[in-house]
Amino acid sequence: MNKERLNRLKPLIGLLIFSVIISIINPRFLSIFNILNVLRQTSINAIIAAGMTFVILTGGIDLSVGSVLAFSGAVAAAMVAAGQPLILVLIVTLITGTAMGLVTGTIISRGKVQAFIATLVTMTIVRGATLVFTEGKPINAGIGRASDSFAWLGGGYILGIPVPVYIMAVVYAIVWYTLHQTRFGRYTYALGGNEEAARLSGLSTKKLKTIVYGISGFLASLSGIIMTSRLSSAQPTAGTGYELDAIAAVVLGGTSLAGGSGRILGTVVGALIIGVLNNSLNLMNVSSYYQMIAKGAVILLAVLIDRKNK
Amino acid sequence: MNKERLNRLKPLIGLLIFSVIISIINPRFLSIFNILNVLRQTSINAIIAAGMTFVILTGGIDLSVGSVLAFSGAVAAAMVAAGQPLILVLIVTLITGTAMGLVTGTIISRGKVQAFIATLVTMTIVRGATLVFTEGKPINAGIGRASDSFAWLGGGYILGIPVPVYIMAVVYAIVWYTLHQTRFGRYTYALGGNEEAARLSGLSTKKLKTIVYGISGFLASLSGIIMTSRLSSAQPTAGTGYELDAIAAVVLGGTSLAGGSGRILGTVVGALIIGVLNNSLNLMNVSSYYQMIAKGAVILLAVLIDRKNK
Amino acid sequence: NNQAESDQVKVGLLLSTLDNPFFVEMKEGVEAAAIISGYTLIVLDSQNDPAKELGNMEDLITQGVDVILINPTDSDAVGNAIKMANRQSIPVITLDRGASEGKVATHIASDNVAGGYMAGEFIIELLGGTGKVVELEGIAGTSAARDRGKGFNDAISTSSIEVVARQVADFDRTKGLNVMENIIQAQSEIDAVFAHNDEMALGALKAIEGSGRDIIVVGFDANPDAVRSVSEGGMAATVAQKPYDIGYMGIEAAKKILNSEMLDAYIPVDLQLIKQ
Amino acid sequence: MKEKKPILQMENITKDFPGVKALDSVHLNVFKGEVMALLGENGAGKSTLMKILSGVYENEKGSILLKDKSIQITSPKNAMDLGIGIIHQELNLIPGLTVGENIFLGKEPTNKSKNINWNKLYTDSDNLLKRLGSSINSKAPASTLSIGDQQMVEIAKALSVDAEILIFDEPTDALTDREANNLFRVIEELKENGKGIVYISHRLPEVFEICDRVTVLRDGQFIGERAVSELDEDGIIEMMVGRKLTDQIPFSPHRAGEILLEVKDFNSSVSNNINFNIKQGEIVGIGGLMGAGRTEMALSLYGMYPCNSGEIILNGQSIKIDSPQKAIEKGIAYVSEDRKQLGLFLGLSIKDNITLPALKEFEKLLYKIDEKERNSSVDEYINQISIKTPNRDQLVGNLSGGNQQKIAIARGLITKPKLLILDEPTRGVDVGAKKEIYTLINKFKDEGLAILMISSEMPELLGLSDRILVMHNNTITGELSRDEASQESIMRMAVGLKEKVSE
Ligand SMILES: Nc1ncnc2c1ncn2[C@@H]1O[C@H](COP(=O)(O)OP(=O)(O)OP(=O)(O)O)[C@@H](O)[C@H]1O
Ligand SMILES: Nc1ncnc2c1ncn2[C@@H]1O[C@H](COP(=O)(O)OP(=O)(O)OP(=O)(O)O)[C@@H](O)[C@H]1O
Ligand SMILES: O[C@@H]1[C@H](O)[C@H](O)CO[C@H]1O
Ligand SMILES: [Mg+2]
Ligand SMILES: [Mg+2]
Repeated sequence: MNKERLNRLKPLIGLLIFSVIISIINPRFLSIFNILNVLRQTSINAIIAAGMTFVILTGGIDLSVGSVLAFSGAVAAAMVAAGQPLILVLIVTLITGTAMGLVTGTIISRGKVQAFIATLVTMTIVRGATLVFTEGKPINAGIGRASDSFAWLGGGYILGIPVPVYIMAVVYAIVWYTLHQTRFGRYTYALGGNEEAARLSGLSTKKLKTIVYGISGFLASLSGIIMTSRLSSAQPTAGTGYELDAIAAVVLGGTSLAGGSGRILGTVVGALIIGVLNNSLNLMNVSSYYQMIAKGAVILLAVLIDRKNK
Repeated sequence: MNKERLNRLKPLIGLLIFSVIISIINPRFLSIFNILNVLRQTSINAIIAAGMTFVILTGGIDLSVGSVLAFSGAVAAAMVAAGQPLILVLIVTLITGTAMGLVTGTIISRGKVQAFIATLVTMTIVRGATLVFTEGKPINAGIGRASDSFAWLGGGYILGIPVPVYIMAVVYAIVWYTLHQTRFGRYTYALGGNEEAARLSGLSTKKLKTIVYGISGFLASLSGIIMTSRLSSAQPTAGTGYELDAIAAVVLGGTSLAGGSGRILGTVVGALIIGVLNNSLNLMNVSSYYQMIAKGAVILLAVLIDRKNK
Repeated sequence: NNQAESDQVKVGLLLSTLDNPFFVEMKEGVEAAAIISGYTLIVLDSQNDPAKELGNMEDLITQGVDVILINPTDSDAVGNAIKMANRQSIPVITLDRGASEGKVATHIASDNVAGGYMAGEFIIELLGGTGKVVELEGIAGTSAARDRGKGFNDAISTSSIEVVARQVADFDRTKGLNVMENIIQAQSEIDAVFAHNDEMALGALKAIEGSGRDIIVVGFDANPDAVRSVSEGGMAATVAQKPYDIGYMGIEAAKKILNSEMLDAYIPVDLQLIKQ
Repeated sequence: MKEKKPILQMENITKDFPGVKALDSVHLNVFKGEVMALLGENGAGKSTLMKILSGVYENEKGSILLKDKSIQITSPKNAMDLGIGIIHQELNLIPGLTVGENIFLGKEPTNKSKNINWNKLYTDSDNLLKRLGSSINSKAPASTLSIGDQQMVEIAKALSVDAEILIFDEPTDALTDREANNLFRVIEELKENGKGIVYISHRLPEVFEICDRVTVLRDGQFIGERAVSELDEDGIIEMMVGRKLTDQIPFSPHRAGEILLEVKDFNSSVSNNINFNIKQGEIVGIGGLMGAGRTEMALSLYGMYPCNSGEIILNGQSIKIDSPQKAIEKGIAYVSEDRKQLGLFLGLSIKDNITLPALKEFEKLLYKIDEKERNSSVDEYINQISIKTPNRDQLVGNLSGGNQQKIAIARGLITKPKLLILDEPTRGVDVGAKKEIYTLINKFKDEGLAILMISSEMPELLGLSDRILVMHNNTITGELSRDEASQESIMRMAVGLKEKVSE
């Protein structure tokens, strides 16, 4: 039991040790301002990764999150620019993202297509749709009567802490509750543990699977809103490659890609590790070529240490 | 048995029907010139996908192929430009690619890191290494005493047929033989079918796994040579995203991402489907945004039909 | 009908990418001019991949085009694609980026090195020849990033301005924002930022606004968002490249070729520093 | 016999798992030309000991002597090279390969050019299977085999190496008597050829049929080694459980009530023309040979295979069951024979495994699951059916096979079904636990539960059932009352002799 608890804390301990090393190299790292920076920068990946955790726990994967983020951002920006009220913008955008996820989920669950392929396909199609929708150009979200309140979502502060950090915290609280305190959470683990047995135990596995991708779509579009709000502009290429960062966060947090085992709080630590890594490599002014190498090496090291002690 | 044979032929039948439709829409499609084009365009993806088939048959995945392709291309170009003889260029480059694959394989088999993560890491690290090696600039392979013979590998013809098409044919012949006539091939299937059972049957599963990634690295670097030769130049960003095309080819060819079942000849058909798709969308003058959508939709359709009849 | 089709001039346009507004504008310039001239236009997107570019070239040749306008993914890598068109005697015009090999009828572009130099000189002027700057670089390995970086660094090497941080932000606004935020943490003193394009510049501007510091931002491209920002006093300046004009002039040059008129080997498109 | 020297000796073998001492200084001897039975309750450590011997676990404490020479066994391959062959308790075939390829995996016959000699591979496979009296096609993909057939292939696989020492870990677990007898014939041959054999089983009559000596383990401890001739069944049980057990298969004379479920002319893709009924408080046994389609029928009723025609009537009402979810809703529960693939979540805790289908019952405000209630419910089952585990949060994958089986049954019961379908309910369960499960089955019967019990174990089938249905070729070929039923009458129907047995 004690050993297991230690195992659970390993990503967190890793993050702390890593942070200490960095703050010795560069004391600025520990400034309040920088810590808030890291948290805000991490929030987008962390929110996507929360949805990805659901998907991966069921043994699936979602490569389409980056495209859904971009499409949602474009929808939000276009609506803001068209002068729609904030609440409508949020509702429509989040429904759009969720619907995209549900469609992907249906392809996987009813069409029996492997998640990797199904989401690869939706990644491509949704990216194409985003380019068609935006005509390949950014959409300015800095005009329209809701533009100020919209901008606050990504750029505002409450008590000196950035709004996206609150959003991230709320998302994780809800996700944690869902995974660990509700029936749906248990079903998610069961589905990933043994799909056939889950079906024989009377779970509607298809519905569950579909919903899980819906959640991922919802959170990807929430991230799209935050990102678009921060930039006051929706980029057609936004989110490209984000799926990989999200997957890395989930795995660094100790969730197995095979499904059925993992922890949501690990994921937020995983996202923070990646965020701290990006931030510190920038602070240390490491050239971008070497940044890639360093980032890869740190992730590998973390995963290897994690494996070793198991 | 008959039904199974039909199932095996399905990708091929799909390809043929598809080709007929396209040639009705645009008769230019069937010109010898265009067919040779498609074959040559397909060869790079097809060769990568051959290696990917091994990896996927064992239940793994290799996201690093694009980076290995780029690094190998850079090594080859630098050696050609430095005036090295062709044979040395080839040997060193192929060994480099194979070694990279073997390292990745070792991380997976000995380090017990999931293939997705391990190859994601090597994808990043090797891309970084390529940028460091090339200093972010293309390397010209059009100078040096071997430059002409080097250029022939990607751009030459034998009896009117492009050299890369021969290389692709030889690769597939050897891979087919290995998979279906040798013990190594059977072990590849066994490993993917049930790793624990393979181990209990006395197979050295770790060694097998490592080798499989070595093969993938070898073939990725062979593709890197062909590409660099065709362009007479090595690009630091070459091959970005190629892993997805290769995986799509393997899956379209009927190999399961779960490992243990599939056919190498399906893979070449899968690669051709993608090649024909790219070519025909261009010939039909479909705008590039809609090409993404169309490509995604066709792949989805193909996979859905494949699932349906099983 | 058939007659009309074979009469119509077919122009092929190969673009390095279409997911960047710069090239979308270039395409729109080509399209506008093609409509006026009554040309059929075939547009293909190389998605920043020279191998795809080569395949696209083959597909264009299969279509039997009369002229090819190409915006190369990379000046070196495009050589064999151009030679391929040369073998079929199809005239080739390069846009925005040149080709180091192959026969090209003309090259229409603004000079990226000169643009980078222009930005450098502007910053020297504003800072009075001394200060600390940050350079946000474009996608590693692209010629635009290389050339602009070269021009800029050549310019400031004549002054006592020092580059205190140089980071890649991939021509991307979000990355520009994040990277700049981090740099601001590391550097207590920054006077100016030069970004290889406006997307990154606009991202950096967001970061600077958030930090409350006073830093000059200079971008590249003069895209609509950036021009607006300059006019509102956000960004200090942007180097205008006029991609629409580049595209439009491409078709005009093609028309001359088809009429067997003489063309200069290089048709420069003015760069212009847009400032308040 | 006493002074005979063992060819293999395992001495002081100790093995720890996190939280469990699986083996504590255990001994085992294997003699040339003899069968050593290795007995003990579920979780006693039998499989663990054999995994050490076959190289699955390495570097454990203790020593192994092969023909008086101390050896280190470092890997499965190494064990094979040393002449040790094993059939593991859990089936381990590779679904994508053919039967023949599975049998010769890792030791394929090759021809001069190092290619696989396919002809030899398949002829040799056919011969091995024939020797076992099996008619499996060696070119069929392993994925199409039933559990029993898979077990036969595993046996063939172990026989394909000419091992000096052969280990059988519950080989008859999934076999019916006919296949089991074929296996025993082969084991006799092996004995005559001077092989040393270790035989693990929970079916005690088999021990008297083929074994020469027994070694008994209890809780990872070595209890003793005896000659079979010195012992009787009760003696063995006493060594195993440390106390006397009586009345192994208790029958409850409880009188059945109203008809609960009636199946009329039911057809699905895997079952033909099924007709039967079952009453409340009744145990209906289903007998048949391997591959008779019993599992398929059960799964059809459970909604896994769609009903093509016919009717299911529950409590007088015609119902439609198109998914397991629906079946559970209607009060039907099914406990699978294939616990690894279809039954359990090996990576989840005991608690989750048991409560999964009934989670809704524990839901409180804001969909929160009441963990206290859930814990006490789980603990009740752990006590009631004696699941041997350190705690309810233990991963099911870490439990012994028998304990896993009990978890599967507990899960079937937690939905409080009206009809419980048990498919080989005591597969791999030890004598003590078997008795507990029987008692439990009877208890539920007394409470009015209808129980449909598929079983390949004759004593179990004959001992517990009120009535017995016999299947052959995916249909029911006959019905026997408790009084009519006997091993012979069941076998006759099972091979398809459809005759009226009774008068
Ligand atoms: N991988 C493992 N991790 C943790 N505990 C284990 C593991 N494998 C077995 N055990 C524990 O070791 C003990 C012995 O298990 P083993 O499988 O050897 O029992 P067995 O005698 O073969 O039982 P059965 O008759 O049920 O097959 C059990 O308590 C089991 O829970
Ligand atoms: N996945 C499958 N694909 C093809 N055939 C199968 C499959 N599973 C089972 N079968 C076949 O269906 C028939 C019935 O299977 P099964 O052996 O499970 O029946 P059973 O009467 O339940 O036997 P058991 O005594 O093993 O429970 C067998 O002939 C078997 O080979
Ligand atoms: O000139 C263009 C634009 O500046 C773009 O932003 C990046 O690519 C360059 O080639
Ligand atoms: Mg056991
Ligand atoms: Mg059965």
